[in-house]
Amino acid sequence: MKIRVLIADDNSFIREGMKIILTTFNDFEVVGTVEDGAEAVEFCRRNEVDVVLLDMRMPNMNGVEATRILTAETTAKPLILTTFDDDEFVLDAIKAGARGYLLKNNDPERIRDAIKSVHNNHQVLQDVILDKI
Amino acid sequence: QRLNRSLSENKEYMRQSEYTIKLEERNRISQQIHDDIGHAMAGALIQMEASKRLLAIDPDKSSELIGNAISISKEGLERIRFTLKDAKPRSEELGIHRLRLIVDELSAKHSVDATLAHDGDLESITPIHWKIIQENAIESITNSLKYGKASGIHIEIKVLNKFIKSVVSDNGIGADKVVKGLGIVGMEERAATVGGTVIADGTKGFSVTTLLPC
Amino acid sequence: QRLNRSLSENKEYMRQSEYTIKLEERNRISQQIHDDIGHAMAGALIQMEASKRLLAIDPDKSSELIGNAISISKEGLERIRFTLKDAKPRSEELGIHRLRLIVDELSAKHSVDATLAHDGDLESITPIHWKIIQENAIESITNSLKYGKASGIHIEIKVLNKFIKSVVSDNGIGADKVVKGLGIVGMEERAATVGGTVIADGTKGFSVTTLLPC
Ligand SMILES: Nc1ncnc2c1ncn2[C@@H]1O[C@H](COP(=O)(O)OP(=O)(O)OP(=O)(O)O)[C@@H](O)[C@H]1O
Ligand SMILES: Nc1ncnc2c1ncn2[C@@H]1O[C@H](COP(=O)(O)OP(=O)(O)OP(=O)(O)O)[C@@H](O)[C@H]1O
Ligand SMILES: [K+]
Ligand SMILES: [Mg+2]
Ligand SMILES: [Mg+2]
Ligand SMILES: [Mg+2]
Repeated sequence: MKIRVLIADDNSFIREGMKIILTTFNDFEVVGTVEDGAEAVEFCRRNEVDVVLLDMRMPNMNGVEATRILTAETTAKPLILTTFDDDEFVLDAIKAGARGYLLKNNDPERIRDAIKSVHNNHQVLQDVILDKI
Repeated sequence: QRLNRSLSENKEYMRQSEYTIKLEERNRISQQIHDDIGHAMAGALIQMEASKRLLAIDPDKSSELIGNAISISKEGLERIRFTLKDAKPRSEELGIHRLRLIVDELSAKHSVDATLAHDGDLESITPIHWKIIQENAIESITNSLKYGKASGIHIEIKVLNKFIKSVVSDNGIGADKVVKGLGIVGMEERAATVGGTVIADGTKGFSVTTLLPC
Repeated sequence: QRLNRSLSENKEYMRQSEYTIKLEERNRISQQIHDDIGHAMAGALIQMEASKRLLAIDPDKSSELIGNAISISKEGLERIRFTLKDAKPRSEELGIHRLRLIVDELSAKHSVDATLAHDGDLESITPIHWKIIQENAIESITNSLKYGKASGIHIEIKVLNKFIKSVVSDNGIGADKVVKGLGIVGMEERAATVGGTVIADGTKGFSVTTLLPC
């Protein structure tokens, strides 16, 4: 069965671009795209979602807050998408229950692998942030 | 004596504080780059990746996506240019501003009237020129306070056709004979690095003229 | 009296100079962005335009060109990240550094021994917390010099479980009864903005404790 992915990012280019990239792989079904954390939470409450790709900086509700609620209330596994790994919020998100984070400039293959390993209950942490934990 | 000491104390204090101010300014600009440009580039990048993956499967969509990446990048470049314009002081502003600070500081804290005037197109003064002009001015002022017992100091910058002329003159006791010390020799050396010269004249008050070719 | 005047004179001088330093720092960073990132983006842009043009005619070449644009952009982002890491001070560094400057300045220029100690994880102090701690410390120091005739001032920052505790204490004459003026009221107001409180105690020397929840 395909991994059901929700994409949450306030940047439409990232949202739609990511959807196309993921769709070109056979492993995923992009079940939805939303523009902020609150919509992501709402979506996961009503639908079955395996992995949520969560942007950090979004209006209404940011990635950290969404991670906290998703972790507490749903079975969806949050994976943080971020532009920079020194973003101060990345660490907060991981403390809040995120399964890992991914830089937006990763190869599509790397993104694919990361989503798959999060789905299989692995953590996805890139080197830099590890020494901060 | 006291005056000179206060000048150099302030210098020391400034040196310490400089670090903090720089950190704060750097922080502010970093934030701007981070928020504006970083995120724009990330968006463009994902559009490119998507376009590449669709190239063989759906050329029309692929073309549309690369079109998006192009617009985003153009806008990003535009924003960098804007940030820079906003951020980048023209060197003339930096240069004349520095001198004005020195003059204001002198007038406020010392019993001298200091004035500054300029004439001609300041934009043709490069940062290196400014550096020489400033350092020579500080050296001259030190002398005016130390030897001239001047109550007035005037700085004048003139941008001529082939030369920049910078004159620091005081209304002090002057000097019958000028025996150059490290101060004036230093000024000459700095001017010489860009092919310029220095003229010291102690006959009516004291004046030091720095001439730099431009 | 003299001490206080010198402190505030320096503040005024710093305010003036700040502008110049900021301009210079901005200039330096702008140049770096311009050279590094601007050129990378311009290069990527051309590759994208070329790729788009070849998309229908020569898909292989088109794919190669978009691959180039991707690598260039990635490298650009990587470089931004590097510049930012290099440029961005951790707020804790800025915070404690500022206090250290104040303490050093006091020890160097005034007839007081000033010391600074801290305990606990400084990283959990946000920039807003630091701002309050610094401003309250400066206000307290002013009082210690003005009223306490203190020869020693000690600043202590403790990060506890739920609180940040910042204490400025002196070994001066203290005060039998503290009648709050604008100084202490101001400290209380600043602390209150983040739900904190201030305790002033004049029984043994003078100490001001700022408690901020974290
Ligand atoms: N503004 C001035 N008014 C009167 N005399 C001056 C003035 N400026 C310089 N002089 C005279 O010129 C001499 C040379 O100045 P210069 O700055 O080269 O050396 P210095 O000041 O004696 O030494 P140093 O600058 O190395 O401390 C001085 O010793 C002084 O006699
Ligand atoms: N370090 C100290 N040593 C002795 N007395 C102090 C000290 N700090 C404050 N006081 C006493 O507490 C009073 C209140 O201080 P506060 O800073 O609130 O007001 P102020 O200094 O009198 O006025 P302002 O700060 O508005 O100039 C002071 O007037 C002084 O009597
Ligand atoms: K981010
Ligand atoms: Mg965002
Ligand atoms: Mg001299
Ligand atoms: Mg006071």
